[in-house]
Amino acid sequence: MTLLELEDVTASYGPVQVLDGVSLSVPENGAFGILGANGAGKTTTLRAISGAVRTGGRIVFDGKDISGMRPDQVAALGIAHVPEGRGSFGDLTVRENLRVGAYLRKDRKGIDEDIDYCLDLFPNLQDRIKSNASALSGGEQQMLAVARAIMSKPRMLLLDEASLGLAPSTAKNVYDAIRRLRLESGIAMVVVEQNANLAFTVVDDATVLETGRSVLTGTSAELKGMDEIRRAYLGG
Amino acid sequence: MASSSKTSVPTTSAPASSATSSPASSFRQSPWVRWGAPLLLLVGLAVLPLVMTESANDTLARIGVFAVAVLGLNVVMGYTGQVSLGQIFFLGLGAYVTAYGVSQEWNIVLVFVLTCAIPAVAGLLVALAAARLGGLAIAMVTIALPIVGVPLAKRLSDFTGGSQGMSARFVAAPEGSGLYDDQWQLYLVLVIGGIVFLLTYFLVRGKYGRAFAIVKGNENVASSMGISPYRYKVLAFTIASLIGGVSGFLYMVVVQYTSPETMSFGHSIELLVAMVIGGAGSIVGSILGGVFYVVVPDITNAIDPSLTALLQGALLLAVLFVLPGGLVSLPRAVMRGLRRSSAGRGSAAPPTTPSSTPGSGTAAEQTETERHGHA
Amino acid sequence: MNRHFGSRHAIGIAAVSALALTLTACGGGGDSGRSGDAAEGAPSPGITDESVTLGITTPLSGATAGPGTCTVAGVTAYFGMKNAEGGIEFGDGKTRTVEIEALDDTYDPQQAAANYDSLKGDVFAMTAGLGTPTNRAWRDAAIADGVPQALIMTGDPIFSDTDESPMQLGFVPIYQNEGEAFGELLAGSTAEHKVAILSQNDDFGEGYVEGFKSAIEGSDNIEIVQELTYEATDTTVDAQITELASSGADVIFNAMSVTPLTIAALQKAQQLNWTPNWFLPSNTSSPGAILEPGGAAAFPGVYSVSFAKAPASPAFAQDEDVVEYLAALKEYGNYPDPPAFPHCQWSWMVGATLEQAFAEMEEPTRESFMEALRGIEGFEAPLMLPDTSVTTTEDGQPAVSTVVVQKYNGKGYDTVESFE
Amino acid sequence: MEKFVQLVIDGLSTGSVYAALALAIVLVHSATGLVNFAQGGMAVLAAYVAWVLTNQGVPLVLAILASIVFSFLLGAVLERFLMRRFERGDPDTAVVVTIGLLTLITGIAGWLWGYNNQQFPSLFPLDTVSLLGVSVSIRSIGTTLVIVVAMVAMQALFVGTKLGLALRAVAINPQSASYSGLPVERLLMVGWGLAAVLGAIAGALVAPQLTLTPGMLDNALVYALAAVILGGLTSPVGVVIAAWLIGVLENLAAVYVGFIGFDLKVAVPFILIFVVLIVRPQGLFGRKTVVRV
Repeated sequence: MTLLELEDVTASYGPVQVLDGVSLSVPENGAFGILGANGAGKTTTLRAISGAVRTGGRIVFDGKDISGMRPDQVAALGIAHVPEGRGSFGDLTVRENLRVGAYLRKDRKGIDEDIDYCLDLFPNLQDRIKSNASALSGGEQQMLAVARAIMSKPRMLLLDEASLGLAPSTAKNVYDAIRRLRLESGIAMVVVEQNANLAFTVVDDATVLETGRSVLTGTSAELKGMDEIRRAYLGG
Repeated sequence: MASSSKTSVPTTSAPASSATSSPASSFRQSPWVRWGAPLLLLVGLAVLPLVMTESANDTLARIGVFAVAVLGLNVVMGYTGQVSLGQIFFLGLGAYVTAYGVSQEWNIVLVFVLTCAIPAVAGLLVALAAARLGGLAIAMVTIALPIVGVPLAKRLSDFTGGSQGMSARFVAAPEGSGLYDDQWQLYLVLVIGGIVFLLTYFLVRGKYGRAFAIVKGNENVASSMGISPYRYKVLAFTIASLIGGVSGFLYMVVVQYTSPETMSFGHSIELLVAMVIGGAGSIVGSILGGVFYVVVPDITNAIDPSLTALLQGALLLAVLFVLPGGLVSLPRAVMRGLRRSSAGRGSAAPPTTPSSTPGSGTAAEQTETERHGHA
Repeated sequence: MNRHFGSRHAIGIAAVSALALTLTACGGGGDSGRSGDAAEGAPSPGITDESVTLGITTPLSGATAGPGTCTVAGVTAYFGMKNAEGGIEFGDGKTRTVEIEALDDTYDPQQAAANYDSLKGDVFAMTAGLGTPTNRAWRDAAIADGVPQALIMTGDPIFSDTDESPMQLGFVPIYQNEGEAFGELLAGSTAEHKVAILSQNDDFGEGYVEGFKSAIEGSDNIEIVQELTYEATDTTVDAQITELASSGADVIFNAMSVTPLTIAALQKAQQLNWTPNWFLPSNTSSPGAILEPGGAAAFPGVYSVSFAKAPASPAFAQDEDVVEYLAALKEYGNYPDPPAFPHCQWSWMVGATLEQAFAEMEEPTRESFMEALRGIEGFEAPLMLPDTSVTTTEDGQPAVSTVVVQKYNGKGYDTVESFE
Repeated sequence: MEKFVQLVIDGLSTGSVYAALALAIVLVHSATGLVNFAQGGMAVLAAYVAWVLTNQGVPLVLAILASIVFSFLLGAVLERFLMRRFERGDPDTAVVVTIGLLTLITGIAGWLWGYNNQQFPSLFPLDTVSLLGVSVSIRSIGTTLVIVVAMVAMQALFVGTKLGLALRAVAINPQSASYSGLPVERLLMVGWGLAAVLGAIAGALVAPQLTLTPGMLDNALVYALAAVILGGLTSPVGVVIAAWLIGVLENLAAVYVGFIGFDLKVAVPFILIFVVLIVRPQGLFGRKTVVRV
């Protein structure tokens, strides 16, 4: 059962065309990777799904056409976006950040339980629960961003460059937690990564974007086996 | 300003590589145009004072005064990103130094040098302390300059003439020049102001300008590149103060009178408005800002003197609403409008999410610049 | 980062459009002849056989817009009324209507000078504008251009000095006169007095204090116990009043020109149970706008100096001058409410005084006008109080230099001869 | 000693005037990340609305309530139709827009109601009570109490409620907030509306003392801004305390520090700001923000 489907999606900033017909589909409980160089349109694809850029083409989530919706409306349908650069609320504490993540929910008890779950998933945040987000390290901010997204109890997570600017060991920690989250919750994911090695630890299928269009799509195993992928994205 | 970089980068990044340049830019590269256009401008400016009416000369001279003041503000704010609400103080200081020097019958060249030096030193001292702060804090320290400057000027009445102010008529046209006073004054403004603009143009294009831009963009990045944000903030503030002092000299050339009212807080705010309306971080924008500062009160007075505040506010909002990048972005906005209307092609698919990007065009481009908490 | 210099032609376009803007903005001024090329005896600019145009630059917006608006309203109302009656008869036998061109200078000297520059080619004379720095800014230029700067609203003495200011004449009493008048009254008192001074930190306040001090010099019964200042931009003078109250003074000489601060000062003193005799200048002593809200009846005596009838005072409610004036203000002055500032009255008197000068002016020239303006003696302008008059023949004095001291009676003012 | 206490009390009362305006500035800053120079102008407009209603015979309290409703709508409308265009652009431009708004509003007030000083009826009587041996007017006490209530309410809103949290989140990072499902545009309108409401209360409180004119709050604006910076931009309690501090220290410096005097006392808050910011860049009570690359 397909949860998210993009059909020939286009987008542009002013006169500059950024997406030139991207198509992909993610099944329920699936995880899909988007690989590609800087400026290939990876981030814009996620922004297109969230409704943060104007788009052409069709975006269908759970059988419903969501193109044209505002980001908050998209979020209300159950898509949580972890933006590039983490998007933390610097002047809010860690706990407040998590509460903002749960803005759409009304079940107080469930919220408290999920905060506990997040702190279990990211034990580093436990000690910093009263700190301002801006006082966290880069890795902790990334964990907070993922945790904030979880707090909305989404059906799908959009994860943008979660390893960017992190030390390799920290990045691995983050991805370990994401994998655990996927196993335990079954949330579907679209993962944008430059570091394909990390992405492949989580995703089942992936596509490679070049200048705004998909040039290659396949399963993780297929892609990992390809020479050009290995050279360009796997550092070997 | 994020929008502007996208469209104009190609023209600036490779001015030398004429091989790839478009016909339009090769037209600009032709030596006739390269040298002819500025020369024509120069000749135009040299002739203009002789043919215009007295009141037009006078208005142009006042535009020159405030264009220089706005230019100074641009150095510290438009180019270096430090909010200064005190620029008018340096204009006032320069005007007082000039008035005092003239009243003591000092040599006018010495007076001019002092008019540059004293505000620059004052600016340096303020900056040494204030540049440690950032963001709104530096704005508040600079706000204090006009606020404290006005009562200070009254208290130092031995030098300033107190609240009655000082007159200095020292710029009568020289005997035998055959010029009227207004023509001579305008020439002085054009020459001195022109030199200041030229020097600033080279400054902001050169390595200092690049450093200013990096400091403006991100101080942490600047530090990591070995550029001391503190040093460059102090430098920018000092230069801005010096230019402010020069504008004060020109103020005395044109207005020939100064009083504490000259440096009141309201005028400092008006300079800031003029800078943004003209176009922040732009040499041409500084001139347009000067035009706005001087011409708008005249226009609103001509429409209805009892409604000047209402009309000025409405005009300001209207200009920024249409041109958030300031008047200097008008040609670009027009070009964009033309391109959009002529090319109704479907490259950009029909906008299907109008609500997520309010305000159409510019806002759409600016979605890239996210606001972060004040650092 | 050099993006703004990308296109050279942009600079050119901008410069040209800037010039175009400028020229259109100035185009209205027409061919303003350069100063000094008028031939002898030929009519000056701004006057024809049918009409004469007067210029005003005054604050019409910003902090001083209240009194500034009044300086235009009064004189506009006066000549509006006269024009409706057919115009004014000039000394050269012609009857002319009088047009007013007023511009807003927001109390900015630079803008005032600019306004003068744009008006000087079109107007016969400048008049009635409010403010010391704003009038000083173009005083020299007016002298050089030979443009009269007549009957302006500033108590700065320089405008009444014929040598220094040949083309100028102030209208209202110089500040020193007003301070002096009260000082003389106090010096004549039989009792001992301790005086506290609170003055505005500018030439207005200084002038008042100077005049007051010169009048009490040598009087044994007067002692100044404390002297403080405030800024016109202050939001409160509570601290000053508190400090002065502790000085134990029984008289406060309060040279204040800001309406809300004057009210607040009166209220604060009452809260502190300090009820001295109070002196207020002519421009902040309106019974309706200041003394009543300030609760001035609580003080043993509130004194002011004046030369104009206060329209809000019940004593003058039926006065012919006042009735005519208020009606004209409403009809021709665009000022529907009774004004809170005396400047409206003064500006009305400026109109009447100008009419006197016009009647004596034998040639339609600025020189002839200045001569006529300086020849008025003992003219009792409408709205003037008994014992005051317009006299322009005395060098060093403005058109109105006589004031009477008045005491608040709970509703309006009574003229007083001695301090009790 | 009595004089000293009286000066302190006077300073608190003056500080409350600055605090009223400063709170509104903090509210709009917390909710939109913008310093709104037009805040005072909007408050004056609200006061005029109340004044016009009282002249029509409407009881004062009802007139003020009506002006509060008017202000909420005004704030929301201004955000929706004017400020929204600038909210994601250059912050300097947005600030200049608020300056233009201030000029426009002042001009409109002058056009509609002239520049005469108008008497605005006071909610509290002008009678005085004796406190610690010095006299304090009931009006001052009332004003101060209302400010304190407003301050506590605001603090509670920001720290204790979901709406307050959402407003702050939107101000800090609107993009991220919308990804979390926050209706950013509606929240910005609400933020402006609430700030205008606070401004309306401030206007009604200080109008009796300053007398109603189009530029009534222009001079207070600079002090309010100083209090906002000194208090730390994000803390309602901080800015109120800062405003009081400014009012009191100004008075004391003018009276007890000879060379400052009443003419240069305006320098005191700025020297204070400077010293405080060197030591604590986040202001007296602001939360610490550490920036990492």
